Amino acid sequence: MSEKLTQRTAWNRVLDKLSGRSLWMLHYCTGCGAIELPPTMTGRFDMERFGIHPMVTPRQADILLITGYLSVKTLKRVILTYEQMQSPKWVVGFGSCTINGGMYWNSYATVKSLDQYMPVELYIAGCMPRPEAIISSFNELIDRIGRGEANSWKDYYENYDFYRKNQEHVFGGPINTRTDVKSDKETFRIQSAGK
Amino acid sequence: MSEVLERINRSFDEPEDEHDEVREYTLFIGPNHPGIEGNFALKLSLEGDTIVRAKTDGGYLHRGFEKLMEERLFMQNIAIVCRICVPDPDPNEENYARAVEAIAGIEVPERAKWIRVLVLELSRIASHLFTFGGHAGTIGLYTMPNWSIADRDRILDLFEELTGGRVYHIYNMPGGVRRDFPDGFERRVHEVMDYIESRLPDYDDLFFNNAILRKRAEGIGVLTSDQAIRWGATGPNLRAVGIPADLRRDDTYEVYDKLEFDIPTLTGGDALDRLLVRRKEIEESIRIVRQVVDNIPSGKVWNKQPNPLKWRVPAGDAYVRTESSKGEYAYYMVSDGGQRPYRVHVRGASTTHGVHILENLLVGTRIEDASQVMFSLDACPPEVDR
Amino acid sequence: MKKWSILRPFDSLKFIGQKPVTIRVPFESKPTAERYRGFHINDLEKCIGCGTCAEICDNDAIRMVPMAGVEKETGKSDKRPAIDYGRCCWCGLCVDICTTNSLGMTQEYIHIDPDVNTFYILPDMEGIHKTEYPQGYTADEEVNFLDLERVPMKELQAEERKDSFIEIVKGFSKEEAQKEASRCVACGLCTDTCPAHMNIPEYIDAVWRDDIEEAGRQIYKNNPLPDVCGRICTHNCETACSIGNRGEPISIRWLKRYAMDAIPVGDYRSLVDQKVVKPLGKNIAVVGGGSSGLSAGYYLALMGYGVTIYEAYPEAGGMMRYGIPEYRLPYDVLDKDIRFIEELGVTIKTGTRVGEDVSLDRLHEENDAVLIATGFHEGRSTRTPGTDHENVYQAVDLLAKITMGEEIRVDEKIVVIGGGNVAMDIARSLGRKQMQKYGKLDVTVTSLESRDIMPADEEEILESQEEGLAFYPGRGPSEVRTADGKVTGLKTVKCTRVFDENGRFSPQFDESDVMVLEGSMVIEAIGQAPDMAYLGEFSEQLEYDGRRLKVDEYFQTSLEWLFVSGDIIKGPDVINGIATGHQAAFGIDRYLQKAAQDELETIDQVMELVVDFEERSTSYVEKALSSGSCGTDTGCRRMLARFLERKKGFAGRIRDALSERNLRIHLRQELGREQHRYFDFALLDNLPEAAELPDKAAELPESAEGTRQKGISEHLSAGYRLYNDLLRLTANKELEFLFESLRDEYHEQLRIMQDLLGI
Amino acid sequence: MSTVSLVLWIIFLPFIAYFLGVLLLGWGKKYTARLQRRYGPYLFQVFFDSIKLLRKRTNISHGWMQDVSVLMLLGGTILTMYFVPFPGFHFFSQYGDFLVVMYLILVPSLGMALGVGETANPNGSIGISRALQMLAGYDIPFALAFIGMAMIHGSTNFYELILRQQELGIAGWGIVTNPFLGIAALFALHGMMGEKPFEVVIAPHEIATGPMTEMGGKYMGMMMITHALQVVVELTIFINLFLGGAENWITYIIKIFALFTIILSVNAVFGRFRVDDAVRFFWKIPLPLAVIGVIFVMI
Amino acid sequence: MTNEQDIINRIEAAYPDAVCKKKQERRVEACLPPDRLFDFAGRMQSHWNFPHLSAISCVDWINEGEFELVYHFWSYEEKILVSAKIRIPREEARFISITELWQPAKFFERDIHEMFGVVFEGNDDLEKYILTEWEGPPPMRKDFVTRDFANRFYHFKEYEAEWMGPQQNPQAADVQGGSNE
Repeated sequence: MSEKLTQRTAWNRVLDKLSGRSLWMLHYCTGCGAIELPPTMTGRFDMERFGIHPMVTPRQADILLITGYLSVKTLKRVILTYEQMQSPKWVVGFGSCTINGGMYWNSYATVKSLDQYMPVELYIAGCMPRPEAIISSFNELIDRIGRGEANSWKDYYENYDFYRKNQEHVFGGPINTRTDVKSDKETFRIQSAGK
Repeated sequence: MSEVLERINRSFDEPEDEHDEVREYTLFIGPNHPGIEGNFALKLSLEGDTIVRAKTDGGYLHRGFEKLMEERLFMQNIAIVCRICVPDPDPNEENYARAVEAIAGIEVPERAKWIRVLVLELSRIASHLFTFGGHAGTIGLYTMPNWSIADRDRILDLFEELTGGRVYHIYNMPGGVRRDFPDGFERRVHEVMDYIESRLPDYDDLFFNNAILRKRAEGIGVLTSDQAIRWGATGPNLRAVGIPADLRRDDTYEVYDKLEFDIPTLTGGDALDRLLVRRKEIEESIRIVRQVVDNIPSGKVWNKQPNPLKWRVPAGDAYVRTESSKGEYAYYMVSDGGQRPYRVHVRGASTTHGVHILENLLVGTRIEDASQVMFSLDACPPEVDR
Repeated sequence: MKKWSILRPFDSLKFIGQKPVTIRVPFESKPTAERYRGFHINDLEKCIGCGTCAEICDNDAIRMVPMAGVEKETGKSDKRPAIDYGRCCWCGLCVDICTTNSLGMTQEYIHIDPDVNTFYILPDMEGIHKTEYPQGYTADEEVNFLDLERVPMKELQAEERKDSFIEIVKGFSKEEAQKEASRCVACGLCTDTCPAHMNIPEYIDAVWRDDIEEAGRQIYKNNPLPDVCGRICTHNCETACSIGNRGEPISIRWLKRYAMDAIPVGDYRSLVDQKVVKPLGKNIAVVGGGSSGLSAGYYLALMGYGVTIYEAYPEAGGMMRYGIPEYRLPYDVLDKDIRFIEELGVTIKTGTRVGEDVSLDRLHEENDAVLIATGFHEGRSTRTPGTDHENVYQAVDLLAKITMGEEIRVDEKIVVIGGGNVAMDIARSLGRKQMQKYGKLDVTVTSLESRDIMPADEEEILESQEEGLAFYPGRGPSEVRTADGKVTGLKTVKCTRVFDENGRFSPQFDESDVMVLEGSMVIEAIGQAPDMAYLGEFSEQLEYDGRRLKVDEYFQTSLEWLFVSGDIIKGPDVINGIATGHQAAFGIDRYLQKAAQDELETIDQVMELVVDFEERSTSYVEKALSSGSCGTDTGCRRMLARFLERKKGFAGRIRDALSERNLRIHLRQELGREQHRYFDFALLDNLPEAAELPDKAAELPESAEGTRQKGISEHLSAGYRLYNDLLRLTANKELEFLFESLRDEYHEQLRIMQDLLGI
Repeated sequence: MSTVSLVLWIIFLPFIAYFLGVLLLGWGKKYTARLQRRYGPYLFQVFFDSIKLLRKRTNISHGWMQDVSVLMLLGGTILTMYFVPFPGFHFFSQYGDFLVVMYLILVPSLGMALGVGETANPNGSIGISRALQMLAGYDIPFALAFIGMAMIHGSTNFYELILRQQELGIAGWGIVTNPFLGIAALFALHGMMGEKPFEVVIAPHEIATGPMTEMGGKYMGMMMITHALQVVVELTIFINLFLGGAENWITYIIKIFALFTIILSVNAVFGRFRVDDAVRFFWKIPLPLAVIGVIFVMI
Repeated sequence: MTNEQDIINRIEAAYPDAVCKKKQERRVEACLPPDRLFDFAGRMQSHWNFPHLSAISCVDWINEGEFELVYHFWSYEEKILVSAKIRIPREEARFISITELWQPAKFFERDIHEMFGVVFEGNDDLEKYILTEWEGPPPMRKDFVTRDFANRFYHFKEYEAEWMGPQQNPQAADVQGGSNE
């Protein structure tokens, strides 16, 4: 990991910094944490100050916010959406529910650990996290991108079988997402994050 | 994001649409779509730009609350009920607390009742401001959400101060409320109310009197008074067709019978009138909040209840209803005399608005107004999904 | 509202020049509310690890974890709450219910990390990031989830009671008991503190549920003298009670008393689930019929040994009968307990003094093991000049005589030396005698210890004062004054200290401060000593540890057939007697059976046993159904059919649950807990037998229909007990839930069965 | 104009225009944010966005047509730009009149339509059909404004138009000499730029950004660049026609920012029309205005 | 305005087999035999001026082997809520739909069908709505234990926090991979 860091050229470093200044988040309210997104986006906290802007289609988005619990039904849509996003892409888990099930730990309808289904870049503590915490998490993400450390997305290409197995376990059968992750890995020559 | 959904639905849900040969085509709106309130989806059959059939698709936010509540102690449930409706959580807490009180015959201190009214009304204002933002967003007026949601935050600040939580207050509980006012809280409530009131003319200028809104919202999603009753509309949606029904009056609870307020009605029944009814309700809520803060009696805020770990509620059942910002919010609770509720049925205000009424109103409207209709009904998916 | 217009929206342009409302996080911030519910902090010093927070947590976010550097002590466990921020919902219920107010919340709320492990924390006062944040949500006095006030106990007033030996405490009514029981948070700290490790939370819970039978069952698990303990136990548990940190502790003793009083004597047998299962043909002699001897006898009898208790006094009960006055412990209550023990097959030979009537040597020869459980019956003398006078008495002697109904001398003025419970007992007893004889009361109590360190129970002292006894604490006796051969009083001097710096007994007196307490009778009640003359020649073969006999953890002496328990080992009090008796019984069994009672250490064993039981049970029920065990009873058959349907998944559920890693870890930790040394694993051992019992019954002829149905009900009750025990064993919510549901299933069928049988 | 400077202009004009476009859009975001009582993003936000989009590692393509369409977008816009006079650069505009511009300006839209057609997303298709409807709305008033201006000055050549206007100072500006045409064209410009209330093509709440729905990564990056250029081109055309062109870069920048701010102000306080309302609006107000303007000229 | 007792009298007069009582202010409960419900509902709507169907609740009384359906009717004028309760057997539960009378009942019945498995005859839309990805039993039935299901089906975190040290995480080798499946 650290070797890879040192391999970044100065040019790449600059570009990484610049890229970090523009993050588009997918405007997908997967759970109740989404209620704190409007205040974060709008006048009171104004996350656009950091170049973060909601985007409506996954093709254009860089960040996928999992705003809390994920019901199985939503998870299916989230996976499709995630696979449609263009790499590099980052998943931010909001609050307790994404970590260990949160208050829905005994619910039959929600999945408990987000990182079983897709690589997560950051988690934010809270139920739900306040706008201040959300903005801090974005700043943290921007820093990590600037430092070239935000590479969790590569994990999806690398350990695709693991994620797919867990996904299929939850759905009770194979799913067809129409995104060929494995060939994408070849086509775009995505190397492992070194994990 | 329609393509996503299209794929999903092709691959999982149903075979190809059988109406291909006619001039209809299907468009999926949501669940990932800014024009949808929350995580919810619409399957629309379109002819040109006009919707000929609409199906809602919910369940994305299903957590099985009713089941979870059956497995938790009576007191533990106060922490989870508020999650059922995210923008307007307090009616849930109110309903839950009142249902337990009704079954167990618990008395609530007078002061707590007043505080509950305060919380409910503040929550109503916050929720309406949120809806204004959403509605303005659907017609592309992004300045309005920036204003109204930032102003809503002032109310959340009040909540934070009173309850310790911004969005989820976990404040109402059987027997009263959890904490008394902090010092100087009354003054700050007045300040915030003054502020919100001073902002209303600005909203009028920008939004409610905006020519584009009038142009777009008038005549959209018209609900006649007959339909409204037949389809089970409640709350502001019912008042927008001219029926002055309000549970705060009709099925009065807490201390609403001691407060002065009007029930604003309009007669158009279209998206605009639904919006304007909410706009007027804010004024009434501000009036109520001021009365509460000025007249609140002193005293304790919670009547002691047994140790929550060893608390049985006698067998019985109760149907309690609260006028939430979205309409009639009801809980049907059954206790079998155990430590946990035997059954809680949550009747969210949006179960009628968000499914049946929405499906019917969408027919005949055009694709660009679909999300406006949804926002004007203020349908809140988590209430439907639970 | 104004009319709409095209131009109106342009009014909004005025905001361009205004300062935005944005709070520029992270460059500026809005102060958080004072009662904001942020991350938890926990004062680890104040925290007692009661686990109430984990109980109330609706998300299972709080787990009690053993913490390095924290030792178990009275009223404190070695565990502290760890919080999983992958579960927590920041509701603050844990703060509101905290029994010590140690748990709080700060105003800190930002924690962002890619590593999930940082979301599992053990909160301390420094906060999650070791940075200073103001305190947020804290417990509130007004809104307090805990019930801090006791339900008052009804007692006889001083005037009514001081002339009679009628029991003072009246006991709880059902409503009172349930209300008192509902205060309990089931933390289990009391169990750890109780010498007998009684299942206190369990029986309190049963009292609260109004399931008196279950309460009795739980109580009898670790205490064969519950009626006695319900009255005169020293209740260490109440000292440890976590509610006591902020309010008054639960009246555990009175609740026990309530539960036992509510059960009719005849029902004891049906309550106690530990039945005599395997007569072993081995005999054990117990010397001494006090609490310890009876306790040991009880457990040994349950294990299938023949037990004979040798009691020197005319009736069994030891100090409980001959030391404690009737107004505290009525004799019929004691008899109730003893009779039940006798019912179980324990022989009590009263009036047989070992060493005189029968020698220890002979006991050794006739029995496989001998337990000596003699108590402290010799009163100690103060050795003050004049104590050899005939009107100077030993308290224990007088108390015994009162019990035996012998006539004793009662003077008009009496002085009692001593500040312990025995002194109170004799003083109050004599006071009552005086009232009966003279109609007035004049007893003076003097003790070396000053009022604040008097060893007697606080309530005893208060009650004595109410009854009109005069107290002169902090004085040492220096001479018994006599005139004309009659005692006239006791000369006392002021005692300046009782213990030295090391806590050793070393009184010092101020000889100048003299006071003569008048009285024609002086009672010494400063302590008792054992009389172990019966040891005879064995006393030389035994090894000693100071004054006491040297024993191992099972109370085995250096003579391997000889065990010791009771006051002479630990105490002296009743509950220690019971506990040591139980433990000694355990030791005797171990000695005689060697590895028979091996502790089940691994979870797999438990799992195997349970699953095995389930499988046998299922096949049994199937068989019972097909072989017509129910005979012509359709109700029975329907019950069995339904039960069979329901229990199909049981084995699988158990297996699934126990293959969950989390749950395994939980159960493993629970099994390792010390108190489970007392857990009766014999039950698990006997499960297979229990499963077969009804089989045997099914072979009985057609006419014995009732018997065969009894077999089924026996089987069901075995299942019920199994899960009940497992339920008790675990402190994990999920497992509890599982075991509880299975237990309830058996219980319900059992009820139906019993209804059918008309039990 | 020397060959060297011509080559330099040709090379650097797109960069200059891009820089200007980024600034304009950044200013737009800041300005709107202020109105919304917040601070808004970095001034160079659009630049960062482009960088990020172009650095995307994966790129989902729906076929070669999508690639071509993006090139058509960018190429068409740059080509249009060469035919629009900028201060100090009017080489091509001396030869090609604004009929060429009118033609070229359709190329990007066409490219867009082709590319979106390839992605087969219904939202995209709806967006494109809306774009074409909008075209029918604003193009006629705009063309009429063109024609009217040409009639006034007797030339269809941009450069000459500018020179004519500049001769008379402010009094010679198209918007002063023929306010009907000027206002009609301003509306048309508003529609052309797709700002609210004429935002129907993108309309995130209705059709999820329409044509851009399936455009991600590098495609989106190219579109961002194109958008920045288009803003400059469209505003410059209007300045040239009605605001006396640009004498030098200073007045040009003042004019372009002022013009853009007017458009932004409207954008910020209005929602969007429905597509039919928008077209109807164009036919109700700008079109009659333009016709009156032309008639006025003819008289 | 009528009071609760009037309503009760009215119901009891029309339905002698109904058991009515006033629960609290503005709440009346009427226990009916199942076959009278449709008739009752119709009368509530058309004759007695109860135009609003507030909700239909279902309660699973597993020990009695019955489902209880509770229909809540509200009158805007009387300002009284009548809860009509009927019980149907739990096995293969079927009941008649009231969608003919009340359109909002469509969703309530659909929901009950989904959550409890009660079939409503006459409701043409009993498709799954919420639980489209769910294949298990109707989850609101009492014999479905969500905690057990979640424990078995989903993956939970096993933390290895720094402060835990080795002793609190002892069984790493013991039960490897036990919970992943």
